[in-house]
Amino acid sequence: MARMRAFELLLRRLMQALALALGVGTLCLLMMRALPGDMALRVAAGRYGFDLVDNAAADAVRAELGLDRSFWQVLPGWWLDLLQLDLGRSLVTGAPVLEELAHQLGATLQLSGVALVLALPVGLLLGLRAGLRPGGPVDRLTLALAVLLRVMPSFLLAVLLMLVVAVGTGALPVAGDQGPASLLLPATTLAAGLAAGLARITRQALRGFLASEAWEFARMKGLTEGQALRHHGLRHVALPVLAWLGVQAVFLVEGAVVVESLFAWPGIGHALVHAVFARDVPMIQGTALCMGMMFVSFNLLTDAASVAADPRRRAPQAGEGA
Amino acid sequence: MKRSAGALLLALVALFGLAGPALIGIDGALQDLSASLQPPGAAHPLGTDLLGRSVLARLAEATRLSLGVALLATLAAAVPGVLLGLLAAWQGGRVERALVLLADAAMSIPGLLLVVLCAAILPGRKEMLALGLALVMWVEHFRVSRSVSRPVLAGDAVQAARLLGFGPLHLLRRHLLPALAPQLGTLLAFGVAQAVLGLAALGFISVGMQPPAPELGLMMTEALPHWHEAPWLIAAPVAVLMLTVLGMMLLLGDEEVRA
Amino acid sequence: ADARPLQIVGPWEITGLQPAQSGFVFSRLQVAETLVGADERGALRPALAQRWQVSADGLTWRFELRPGARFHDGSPVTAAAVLRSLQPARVAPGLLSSAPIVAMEAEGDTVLRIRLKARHAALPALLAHPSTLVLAPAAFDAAGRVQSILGSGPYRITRLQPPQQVETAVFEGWNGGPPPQIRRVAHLAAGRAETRALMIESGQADLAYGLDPASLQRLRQRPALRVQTVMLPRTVYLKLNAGLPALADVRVRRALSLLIDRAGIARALLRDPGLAATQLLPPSLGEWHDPALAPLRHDPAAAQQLLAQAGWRRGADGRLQDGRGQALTLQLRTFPDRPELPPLATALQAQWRQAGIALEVSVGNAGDIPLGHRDGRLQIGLGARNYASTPDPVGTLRQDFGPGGGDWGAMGWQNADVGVALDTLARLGPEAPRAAELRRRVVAVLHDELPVIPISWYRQQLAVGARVDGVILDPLELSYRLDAMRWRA
Amino acid sequence: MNTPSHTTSSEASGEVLLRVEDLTVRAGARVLLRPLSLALHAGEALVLLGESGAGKSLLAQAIMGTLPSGLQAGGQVVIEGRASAADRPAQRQPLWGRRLAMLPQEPAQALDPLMRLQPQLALVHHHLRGAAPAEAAARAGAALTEAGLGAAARQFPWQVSGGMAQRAAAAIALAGGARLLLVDEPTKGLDAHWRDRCVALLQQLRREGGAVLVITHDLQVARALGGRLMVLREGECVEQGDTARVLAAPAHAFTRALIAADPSGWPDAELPTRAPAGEPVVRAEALGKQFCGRWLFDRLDLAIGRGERLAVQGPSGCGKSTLGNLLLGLLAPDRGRVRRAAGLSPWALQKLYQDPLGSFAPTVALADALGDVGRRHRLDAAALRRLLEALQIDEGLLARRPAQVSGGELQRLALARVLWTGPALLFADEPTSRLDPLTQQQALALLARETARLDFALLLVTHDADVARAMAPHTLHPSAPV
Ligand SMILES: Nc1ncnc2c1ncn2[C@@H]1O[C@H](COP(=O)(O)OP(=O)(O)OP(=O)(O)O)[C@@H](O)[C@H]1O
Ligand SMILES: Nc1ncnc2c1ncn2[C@@H]1O[C@H](COP(=O)(O)OP(=O)(O)OP(=O)(O)O)[C@@H](O)[C@H]1O
Ligand SMILES: [Mg+2]
Ligand SMILES: [Mg+2]
Repeated sequence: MARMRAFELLLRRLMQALALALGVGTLCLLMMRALPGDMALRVAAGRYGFDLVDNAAADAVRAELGLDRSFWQVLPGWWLDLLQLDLGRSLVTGAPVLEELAHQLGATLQLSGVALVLALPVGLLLGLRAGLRPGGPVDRLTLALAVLLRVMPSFLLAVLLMLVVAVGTGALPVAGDQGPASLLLPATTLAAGLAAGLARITRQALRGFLASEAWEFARMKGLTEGQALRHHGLRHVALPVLAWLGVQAVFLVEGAVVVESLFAWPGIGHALVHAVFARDVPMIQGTALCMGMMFVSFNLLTDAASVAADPRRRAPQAGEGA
Repeated sequence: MKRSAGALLLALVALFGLAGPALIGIDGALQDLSASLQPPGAAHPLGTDLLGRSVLARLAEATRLSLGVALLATLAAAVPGVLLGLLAAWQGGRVERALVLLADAAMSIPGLLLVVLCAAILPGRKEMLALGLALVMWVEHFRVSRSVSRPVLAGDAVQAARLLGFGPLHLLRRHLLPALAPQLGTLLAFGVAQAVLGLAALGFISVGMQPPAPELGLMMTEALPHWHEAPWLIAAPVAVLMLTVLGMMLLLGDEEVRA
Repeated sequence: ADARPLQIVGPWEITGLQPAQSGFVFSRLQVAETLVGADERGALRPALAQRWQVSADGLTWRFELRPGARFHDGSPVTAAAVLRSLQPARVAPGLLSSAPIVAMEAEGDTVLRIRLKARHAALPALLAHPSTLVLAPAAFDAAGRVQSILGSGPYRITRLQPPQQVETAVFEGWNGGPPPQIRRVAHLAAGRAETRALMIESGQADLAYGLDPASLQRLRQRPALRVQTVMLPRTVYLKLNAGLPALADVRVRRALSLLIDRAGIARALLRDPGLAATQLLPPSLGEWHDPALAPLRHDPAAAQQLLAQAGWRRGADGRLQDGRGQALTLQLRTFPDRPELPPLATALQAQWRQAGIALEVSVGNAGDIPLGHRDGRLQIGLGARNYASTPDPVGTLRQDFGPGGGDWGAMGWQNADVGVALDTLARLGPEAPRAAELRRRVVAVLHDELPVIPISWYRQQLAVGARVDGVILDPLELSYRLDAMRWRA
Repeated sequence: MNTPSHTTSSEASGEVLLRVEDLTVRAGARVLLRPLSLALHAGEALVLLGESGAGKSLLAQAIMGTLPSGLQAGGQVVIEGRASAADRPAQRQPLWGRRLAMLPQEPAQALDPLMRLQPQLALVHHHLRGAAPAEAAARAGAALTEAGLGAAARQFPWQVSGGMAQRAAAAIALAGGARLLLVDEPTKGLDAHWRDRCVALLQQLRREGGAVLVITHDLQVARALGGRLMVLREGECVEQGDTARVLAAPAHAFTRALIAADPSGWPDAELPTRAPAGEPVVRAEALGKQFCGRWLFDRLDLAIGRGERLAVQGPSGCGKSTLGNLLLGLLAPDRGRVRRAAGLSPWALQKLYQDPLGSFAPTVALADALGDVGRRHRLDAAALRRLLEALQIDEGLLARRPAQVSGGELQRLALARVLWTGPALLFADEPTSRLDPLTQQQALALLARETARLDFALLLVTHDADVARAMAPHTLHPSAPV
């Protein structure tokens, strides 16, 4: 029975994902068509750079890609292709979108994955520490750091890291992809803002719980602060933190734009910016789909985690049997 | 104590942005190519930028412009975000699922694209930029407020209030917003920072405001190539933004849920 | 010293494998060759073609391939293979599209014949352009798309990761010259100049191209690094819509030019006073630069006079107005691909504002300027033009200033003399009789009538790390000359 | 100087587990608890009796070191020989659970809503008693079964009844093995069976060498515990001595009044003088409700009309609160249905919550909370003032938040809030559980008066048979179907 429900849930999610894919892709197409400027010229500029873009090149592009077809002529074909898992070819590079995405998505996932791994423990620990001792040195430090890191543009942080770590010590490469060590600086840049936010959100969530009688009673029954935190506090902290974290995947990927271009990291954010400028519709659709699926699944994960942490959400509705 | 410090900081920033341009009396667009990248000194308290413009004057104008747009964007994201989050938590079921789907969809559309589109609808309008940013940022408020309000809505206090005949507005003001306040303060403060930096990123890819409009984020971006020879160029806008965010966090951030 | 490959970092990304897209990267890395090459002064040199001749009527060209040349997959370089590679270049923006080609044929295995409708002396120069790179037949897929870069140059690709990374190693089968000493090369495209500067500073890169003026100043103080620069045949200029009533008047165009403080811009923005343009074409274009021309000046007073003569007077609010009280308001489009363009636009805005001219700047996409040219909505475009995308600038100039103007050249401006002169030069080539005079004539008219207003010239800036020697900067940016570089002892 | 006359009392033989010297509690300049000294020996019980709002809970909290922020403690607290200043609560924290334990007044709020009951208890066995996880779980299960919560062990706190939560919290508080136990109204809302079990538990702790400080309003509990008694009023101890002696021969007028107000002495409720007119306010038809497959009741028929008063009684966890919630439409029945009289306004049915603290918005000052109600229904402020006066609530309290007044004060405020709105049916779930007999009598008298005056139906849940008898002519005993 439970398995049936899980299956049903999964199916519903899948249907949702499909609807989302169609909707978002269509919207992308519509948006790109709605934007002012000449699409062929944009594509040509994206392909050949500003030195070679001119109307002749644009005409050739238009003819090659059939850009004079209307939105309604293009849409059904795109839908059909999507259903066959064919995302088309990039208007700029000419390579299959799926191939490009596989490559870029991998790079971005690596980057944001490492960033997440760096940010989670640091942010959580600092946040818990700050929440336990409000007004204490850690609290003040995290406040200052959070504000600083959140307002400091990531390119500045990136340059500072490059200068201090890469140029200063020579221990890590400045940019490019030269093995795992190359990931460290860009991931740290990304992680900094995330950890800063996480620390503050965690702190606030913990403050909320510490003010409750449940916390007081947990302590009164004899648990030490650490034990009470581990067994009782973490779940309460987890709920708002998970809700917040679910959204941060977006910022990890989109925030990666700047980081990726500074560190010459071939990720999806970087590709997206270029695609938007070049009106590379299939790439945009592909990236949007990819990101969409990523966010949805990340959301699903955080949602599942918060359902696991919050029994009130699992409670059978009144009247339901066992 | 903390709150008044926060309010003071914000007041200072607001004063700087609103009255600053008049008080400083220098036109931020006035160039002097022979005085490019001057360090801070008597004539220019914060030095000059690459085109020899007074950084102080530009900073004051940028403060007004950027923070104005950022605040607008943050509010435009927070108000519907929070309300929809509460609605989802309140209604549950179909409504909640639909709203979650909407949020997922909003997140799936690359934010950049949304902003670019908004900016393209009415080019050069600040409000459209704010709208675009808001379309990206509301999801965060939606999710956090949905999660925080769920247990509150399930509690006896809300049940009692509904029995007593109170409507959604009362619940919002007396029950939900106070519970949300601590998280919301942080979110709003971060939101403003994010909007300013987002604006900068947009300006950087030339979707944002056009020159010579002074803008905090753009000032940072423009100053990046000169990080080693004129660090004050970056430090000045970062400092203004920092004071703003710090002020907001101190003012909004630390309310205890219970006595 | 060859344990680590030579690391190059530059701003250029590989946006696609078609030669028209990123052929220049593979040309610079000497992975693929064009039929014709060029030396530092722009003189044509044999490359994949060891020699070429034109028939007496100037309509048939024969290019004789280097014997024994092989592609990196081992297949021989045949005329048929070259033909296949050149076909796409006949479609815009491939440069061959600008030549009056009737047919291209293989004459046996080693000779390529090109027949023309009309004389076109610049043909060999076109064949030096990276959009005419020659790739092996196996590089194309069934649909004619390039799938891999199989060239015939001294280096072959070992790893290709668009858009940022290329790695190459020496191709032992190359017979175009002595084998290069640098055995392995890695190329990274890093979009931001700051990254490139820090890479060379940290020693991660050996060659950093495309450095910004600010970083350069810092790098110059590093004893281990050397900075090399070369003036490029590239000019930053304003494209004016002379079809607009206000800009149709040459006095207004001259006044606008007089209002520009080029020296100030060059000093503050470009950090190089020598870059202030005194005329459209920079000295690096050799014979096309006329030192005798009176340099462009900064003279606001003279500008005011000219404007007054043209009927523009200052109103009560300090704005320039015509007789009917209409203010002089102009719109300028530019794009950020060249980082100095937006600040330059801002500087212009301020300088013209002092004369009462309101300039509205919009920073957008490079494609917006050709678009504005096509639909006639462009008023002013700020761009940078490479006048020697082939060694001989006549092709580009003819595109820009020929009849009807060009996407990146004149708009609403005509001059029959210039058109005829450029046609003649294109037909007959630089060696034609009276060529020098024709060139002087063209340059003088452009200088006088200002269909485009030059602002500054360009310099390629390169920082060289401690490990390498023998670095040559190619002003045409066709090659990094890797084969000439050596590791330092 | 303190006068430790009590140390000479009969049972003062064992070591001193708790000594309190000149303990005071202030809120700024306002003194909430005047200097008070006491000592508690092993094997002793100290019963705190007193007026609602007298400072009993604050005394216990001050000893424990859990005073809410904004209150300042003075004096000294010595626990098993370890002395600490009252205003340095951190020094007593290491003793929590192991040597010093407390059952707070609002156990429903104290349990962690995200964790099942058994693990909440097992944690104590694991971390304080050193039992291995499996062993700790087993012991926790046994202890819960002992407290009649065997079936609820795997339930979450919000799935159990008020009385069950209280029993669970008590089990947890006791689990650490502390010899000194402070309990705040441990028997409120419990039926006689569980009340006696609770008393027996406390007595057992005494026999094992522990000492208990019990705050209670229930004279029967006080009698059963014996030991010493302290009567508090307005932050002061008005009388103390041997429990049996004081209860038999109270010296102070307040104590006498308190004892006289015990519900056992109240007259029976007079039968309604007229038959209920018109259709009943709510009518339940063949009502059935089950949780997790266990039926609380089934085929229950019930009608209650204006002016009617019905008491609901039954053991803790039998479904009293659930029945009320069904009638009010707050829960959906599994069988049968509930009909409301036509034409009732949506807020005609009101409820007094078993846990008053949970039913107020935590951050809103009471004056605002009440003001909102007045504005919402355009009520007369004077009427509220009269209600508060009758309930002996000082208006000065209203400036505070719900958690900043005593349990009994808040309960009376909740009563005033619903009575002010003039409901058609009031479901009062243990409405006076936190009140001393005297205040309780006044509150119930007011309730009865208002029922008659406003002619509304009263559904009164109470564990106290005397109260039920005095308040309602009829009593309902919901019970599980067999
Ligand atoms: N946080 C607080 N701030 C100010 N006053 C408070 C606070 N908490 C309690 N009080 C006041 O202190 C007095 C004593 O409160 P306490 O909770 O000790 O009463 P109590 O004797 O336990 O009464 P009850 O039997 O009703 O629980 C009350 O008048 C109450 O209003
Ligand atoms: N949401 C729920 N999920 C599961 N079981 C529940 C839920 N709510 C109540 N119960 C169960 O229903 C039974 C009756 O609860 P109810 O609160 O009605 O008891 P009660 O008679 O009011 O007891 P008390 O006198 O202790 O308050 C309890 O055994 C409780 O565990
Ligand atoms: Mg109390
Ligand atoms: Mg109950």
